[in-house]
Amino acid sequence: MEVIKKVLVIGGGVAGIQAALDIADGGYQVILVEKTPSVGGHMAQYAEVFPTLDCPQCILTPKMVDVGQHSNITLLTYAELQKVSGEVGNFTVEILQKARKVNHKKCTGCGTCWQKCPEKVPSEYDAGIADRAAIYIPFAQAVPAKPVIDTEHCRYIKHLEFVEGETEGKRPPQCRICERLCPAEAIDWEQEAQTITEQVGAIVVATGFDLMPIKRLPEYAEDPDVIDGIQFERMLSPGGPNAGVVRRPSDGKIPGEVVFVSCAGSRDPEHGVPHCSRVCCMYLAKQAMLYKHAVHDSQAHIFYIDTRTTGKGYEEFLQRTMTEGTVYLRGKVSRIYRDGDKLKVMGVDTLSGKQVEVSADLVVLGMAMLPSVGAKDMAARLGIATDEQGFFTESHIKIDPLESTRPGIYLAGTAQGPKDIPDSVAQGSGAASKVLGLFARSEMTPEGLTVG
Amino acid sequence: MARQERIGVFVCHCGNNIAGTVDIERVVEELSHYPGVVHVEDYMYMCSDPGQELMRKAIQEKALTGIVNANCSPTLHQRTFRRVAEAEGLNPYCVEIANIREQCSWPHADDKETATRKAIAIIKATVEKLRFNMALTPTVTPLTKRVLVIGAGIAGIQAALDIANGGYGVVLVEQDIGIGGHVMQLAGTFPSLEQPDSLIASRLAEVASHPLVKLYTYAEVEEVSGYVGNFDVKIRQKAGYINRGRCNACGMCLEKCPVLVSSEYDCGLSQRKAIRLPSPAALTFHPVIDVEHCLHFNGSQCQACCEVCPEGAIDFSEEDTFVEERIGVVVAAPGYDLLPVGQPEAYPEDPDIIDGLKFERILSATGPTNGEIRRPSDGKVPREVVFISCVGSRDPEHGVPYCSRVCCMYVAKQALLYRQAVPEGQAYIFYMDIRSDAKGFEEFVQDVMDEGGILYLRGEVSRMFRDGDKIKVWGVDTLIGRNIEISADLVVLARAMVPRPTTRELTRKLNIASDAHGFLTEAHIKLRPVESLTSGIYLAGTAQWPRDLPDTIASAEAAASKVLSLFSREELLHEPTIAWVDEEICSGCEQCVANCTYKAIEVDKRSNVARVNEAICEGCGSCAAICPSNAVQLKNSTPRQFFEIIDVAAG
Amino acid sequence: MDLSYYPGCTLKTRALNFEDSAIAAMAVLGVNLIELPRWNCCGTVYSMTDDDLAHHIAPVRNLVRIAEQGSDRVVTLCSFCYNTLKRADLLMRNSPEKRNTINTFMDDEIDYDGQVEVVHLLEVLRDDVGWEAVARKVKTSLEGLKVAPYYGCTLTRPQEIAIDSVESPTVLQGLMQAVGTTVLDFPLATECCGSFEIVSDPDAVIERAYTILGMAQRKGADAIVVSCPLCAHNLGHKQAEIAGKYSDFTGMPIVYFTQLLALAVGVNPEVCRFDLNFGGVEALLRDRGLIPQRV
Amino acid sequence: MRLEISLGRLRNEFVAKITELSGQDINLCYQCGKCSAGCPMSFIMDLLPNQVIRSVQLGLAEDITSSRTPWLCASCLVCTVRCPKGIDIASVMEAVRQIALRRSEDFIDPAGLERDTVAELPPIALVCGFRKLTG
Repeated sequence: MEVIKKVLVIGGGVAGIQAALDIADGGYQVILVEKTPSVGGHMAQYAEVFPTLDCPQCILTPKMVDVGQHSNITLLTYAELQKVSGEVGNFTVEILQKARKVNHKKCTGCGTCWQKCPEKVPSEYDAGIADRAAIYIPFAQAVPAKPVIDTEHCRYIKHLEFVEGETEGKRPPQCRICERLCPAEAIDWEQEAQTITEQVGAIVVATGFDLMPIKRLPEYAEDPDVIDGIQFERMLSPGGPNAGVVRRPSDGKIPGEVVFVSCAGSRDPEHGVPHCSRVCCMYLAKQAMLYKHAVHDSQAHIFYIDTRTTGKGYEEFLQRTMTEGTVYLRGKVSRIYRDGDKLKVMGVDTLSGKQVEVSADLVVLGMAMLPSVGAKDMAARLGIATDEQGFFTESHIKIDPLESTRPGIYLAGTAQGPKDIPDSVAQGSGAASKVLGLFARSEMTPEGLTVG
Repeated sequence: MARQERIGVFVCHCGNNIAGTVDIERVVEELSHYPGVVHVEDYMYMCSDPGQELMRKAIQEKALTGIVNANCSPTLHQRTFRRVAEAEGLNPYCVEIANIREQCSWPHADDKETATRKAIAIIKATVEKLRFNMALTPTVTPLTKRVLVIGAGIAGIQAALDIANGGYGVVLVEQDIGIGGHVMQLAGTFPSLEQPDSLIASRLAEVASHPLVKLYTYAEVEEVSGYVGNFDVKIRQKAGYINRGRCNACGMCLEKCPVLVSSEYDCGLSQRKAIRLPSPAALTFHPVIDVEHCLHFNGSQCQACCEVCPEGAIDFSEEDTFVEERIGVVVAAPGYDLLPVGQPEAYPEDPDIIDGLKFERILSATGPTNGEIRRPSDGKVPREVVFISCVGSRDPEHGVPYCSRVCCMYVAKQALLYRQAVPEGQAYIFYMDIRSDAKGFEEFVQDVMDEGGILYLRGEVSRMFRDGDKIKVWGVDTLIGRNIEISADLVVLARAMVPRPTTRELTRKLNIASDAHGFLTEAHIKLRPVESLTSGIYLAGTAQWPRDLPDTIASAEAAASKVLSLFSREELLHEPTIAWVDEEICSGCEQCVANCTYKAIEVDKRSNVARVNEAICEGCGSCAAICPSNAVQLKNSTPRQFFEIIDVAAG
Repeated sequence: MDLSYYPGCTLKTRALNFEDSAIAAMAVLGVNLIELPRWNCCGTVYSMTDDDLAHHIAPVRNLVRIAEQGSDRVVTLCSFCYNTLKRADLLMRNSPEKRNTINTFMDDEIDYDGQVEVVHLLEVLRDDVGWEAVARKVKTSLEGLKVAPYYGCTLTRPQEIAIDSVESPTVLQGLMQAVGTTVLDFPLATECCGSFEIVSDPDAVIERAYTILGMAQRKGADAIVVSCPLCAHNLGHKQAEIAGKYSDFTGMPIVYFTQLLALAVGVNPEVCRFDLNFGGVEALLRDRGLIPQRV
Repeated sequence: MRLEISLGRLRNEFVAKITELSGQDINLCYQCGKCSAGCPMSFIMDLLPNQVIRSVQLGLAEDITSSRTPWLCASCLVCTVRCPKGIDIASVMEAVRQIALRRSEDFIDPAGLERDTVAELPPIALVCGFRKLTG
């Protein structure tokens, strides 16, 4: 049987992008499927990346542009894998292209629509600390830089779907502002979702991660000033909603004292997850450093149990963070609650044997990394195994870290387990190598593959 | 030189990154009157699709002959914009980037006026440079689709297999007599507790018998010349003093050899002969004679092996031989060593104070004690074993500043295996931070902690010394705030992982960089983790940074992917912005030759002028800088262009 | 609805205001709290050592009393009683071996194996009566009264016996909103008051009380609503001393949830015995016109 | 004084007794300190709760028996409900108290309490206190 030399890459974060580029550069056709309207993934949200403090947009945007322009890559954003059948060398995949309600052939990406749309929705890209319009591109450097209409929030769609007596509330107005203002007449209310069927020889799964929601840790108050790491990245980001000025969500005040809590949900089999999320130690150190650079005369405190800085240059980075005055307190935080203008953080320093209480203006929780929402469903669709949390299981944890439990399906990035950017990139490339190797062999025999 | 007379200038806002600081309107206004500039346009994100569309339109409509893109650093979008130009029929080397972000709006964020004036100056200067740009075409060089992999540890083996299974030839060179590297010495993996040598046995066998892999053991890379696509490698096949064609691997010589030497494989816990084979678990290769210890080579007349060899294969007159191979790219995977004994000095030398690898041999079923835990000094089963993490690691004063990444895990594993072998024993683990950060690791460590008889102590050990039968260990428990003393039967030091001493020499041969510790340096720590800065040389495994088995394998697979991608092309394109020699002026003084890092320039003996090898030249410009007569110039970065730039910038 | 009611020691002495108001209020809501004809001390604290069964006899005996009279449910007012009885019940349900030993030890008593459900009055109000029904019965809305709900430890810990969310219980909030009060977000609602340490280390308890009272004062509370006589004591009894030590503390009324419920559903204030409360409850209620001015 | 740690110390009777009485696996503790972070009484403790657990791990019987911490524990169970490893720390404290009480070492002397103080206290306080702090 002939091996179909075309690959499906699921997930347009940095791991998926890297896998797609390597395979495409290897001369094979790639279909890259991303469920949000743009590639980039979580990496595009970060302010600066450890330990070099590079601007992630600067290093990622060229790769994003590459996948958008590469002649061997078919980029399907706002699309999701629905069904897989067949076997290694010859999978049939069904991909649902969600309705964008915007004709991307006509759209010029001029931006009029999303600037004028009156409906405001919490921005996924800004992790909810800022709004976007109902017609939107997720962020300025999005690829493609053409919008989609969020049908769940668009006023006109809601108007159309309103059923008197059944839908709650009043019928929304016939807005259609985007349609009226679009100079390219690209708004297409008739556009429907469609299923695309493709034949591929191999699949790379790089569906990434999500953070554990803060509300899973009720001892840490539900408070606008208790935020997660990604939200703080957006605050620190020069491209973020406050243009890099750190302001706390509740009242816009510049926080003079920030507490960072490691292992929020991680290493906690009783209330969270038993695993270590691997990246929090580093990104919290980085955030503390950036925060101190951004706000003069400020104080950062980091609660931790063990600092885990094993990557290249990481230990040195950690030591620098400490030297620059961030106070490390060895212990977990038991409770956080609001007391007037401040958040009381009740912690401990197990090294001095003292209970510690910090009055903070802002608290950043290093929430546990979980597989992206829907990972288990994805695994079921792909017919591959996951662990209890939903991280995809490799065929052998030591010696086959990139192969899933099903031949022809490979893993990359944080979908397999928490990891940082270099490890994700290396895995993206590594998975590509598996695919390139497979495609270099021309024929499948009943016994397996023969070298062609 | 042709002069670019219809120049287009495109100014990017980069959201607020530039527009927030630089007065774009004023920039556009200033440039629109500038000589030679026929089109000026600004846009929110020039790199976006609509931004590129603006360029396309202008190239066609205004028949532009050159373009200046004023935006971020050229490392980001030069390629993007050049590709746009090329697609519209404009030579890509007639596109220049004026960096008004990193070099202007960012550093001058609090001074709009300065930033705006500087941006204008930068763009005008770039226009001046562009005027004298030549239209260039990349050089095409052939590509040899064959790979040299250095090091046959698990990283090298995995890379070799991935590439060979991709259908390309591999030359795999290993300095030791057997393959498999340090993995072969280990007693068990974490967290899965499998026997590592059997785990990778099939890969060893596959690589040894793969039709596309040419394996050289007991060999070293002597010399590498050439450039990506076409390297010539000289391999030294070290003399084993045994004729490989004749030897039938019967092993009689090994029995008869009278010399005992401490075994490298068993970390000195057992002895081997002066004529030796690789590790028992490794695939059987031919024995070699270790000249350092062989009596024959040390003034004696011993002929024991010769006398017994039924095939007459012993050949004391054998000499090192050299093999030349032509390959296209290199994967460097020379691996690691442990920090040598004596560093840091505070711990005494004692047979019962051993390093982690030695303890692996003690634990190993294939080890000298067949997996029975016995301490080296007197063969006693140790009842109390102290493990010390971070020996030399995280210690910039006495060892190395970095974390060796794997020690926390292998120490936990060793303590567990020890307890399984000696159920009544007690293990102590001194640590500073438990770094169990990969998949399944935290869970593993927590299980180990929960195992009775393993006590974690948060603190370092300050001293240890022998006291009769015991080794006294003086440490601290920072959690309880008390000094601790333990009387141990055996102490295991998790010494820092360091690059092999030979790695530095290798970096010189390959012309790649290494960091202060000697680890191989990647092109970009985040996004190009398996490439070196030298084209065509890739990195894998622990020579680049301490890592465990899966990360090592993943990095090897990633390196293989880079190779396979590259090999999908039929030939290589080479940047044309390289050095060029004006033969009329060149006097053949050879200063440029001495100054070239890439060995890309030489003086033609007959004509006595310098010649640039276009395939090797990386366009760094050091030849141009040193040339006393300006005979060597960098294409599109000529002195004239720089003078024009300085004129504008200073004016 | 009739419910077997287990009072415990303090309800019969210091916390008459708790008991009387509860019985009266529940009667208005159609629930008759019928005191067990025979009961003994619950043991007050649940014994946590694995080998100690003797101390479980007291609570189990009470459970036997309830089973004896054919009830399958018992309601407590005191949080400590709830905690001890509920955990003893759980032990008897979940540890067959211990159940055996205890049952054998109590020769002539009937065997107990979890026949009785132990509930706290707050659960009855929430699950059997419901907030809407409570609200419908309100005669005097307590509108304008700002209260800080305070659960203490034993209603929500340990997890197995918690009557509500361990970290963010809302049952007091539900009740207090039903009777019209404004319920403040009170972060220290489940912080410990110092408990029995009042016996050995009253100074430490004063510190605990100040932390909790001070927070309530800063939050603008008119009163702290409690469900435990020990909390009521620890938070209330030493307020003068606290005010002497910390000048920013000016006093904080401590009131049982049943008292405010009773007041709202029209029980005669006399029955509520506000005179037994600490922290100036009478003055507060008088000031708000919720109870008559003293003649 | 340097604290000598040995197999014998780690496996002493005291540790075994604590484990037996509390029913808790002390080895599970990885010293995150969350128990101490939330403890309402730690401000008067000589050893923090995590240090008590640590001392059990190290077999430091004397340190624990001479510490006031177990007696200052109010059994509020905040430590127990928040422990990431599910250790019931309050039960460990109870076990320490029990060991002393069973040796007839009471923490308070009811006879020595002032009459006025006793009179002030509600029955619940007295019974609780006596149950926890006396044998």
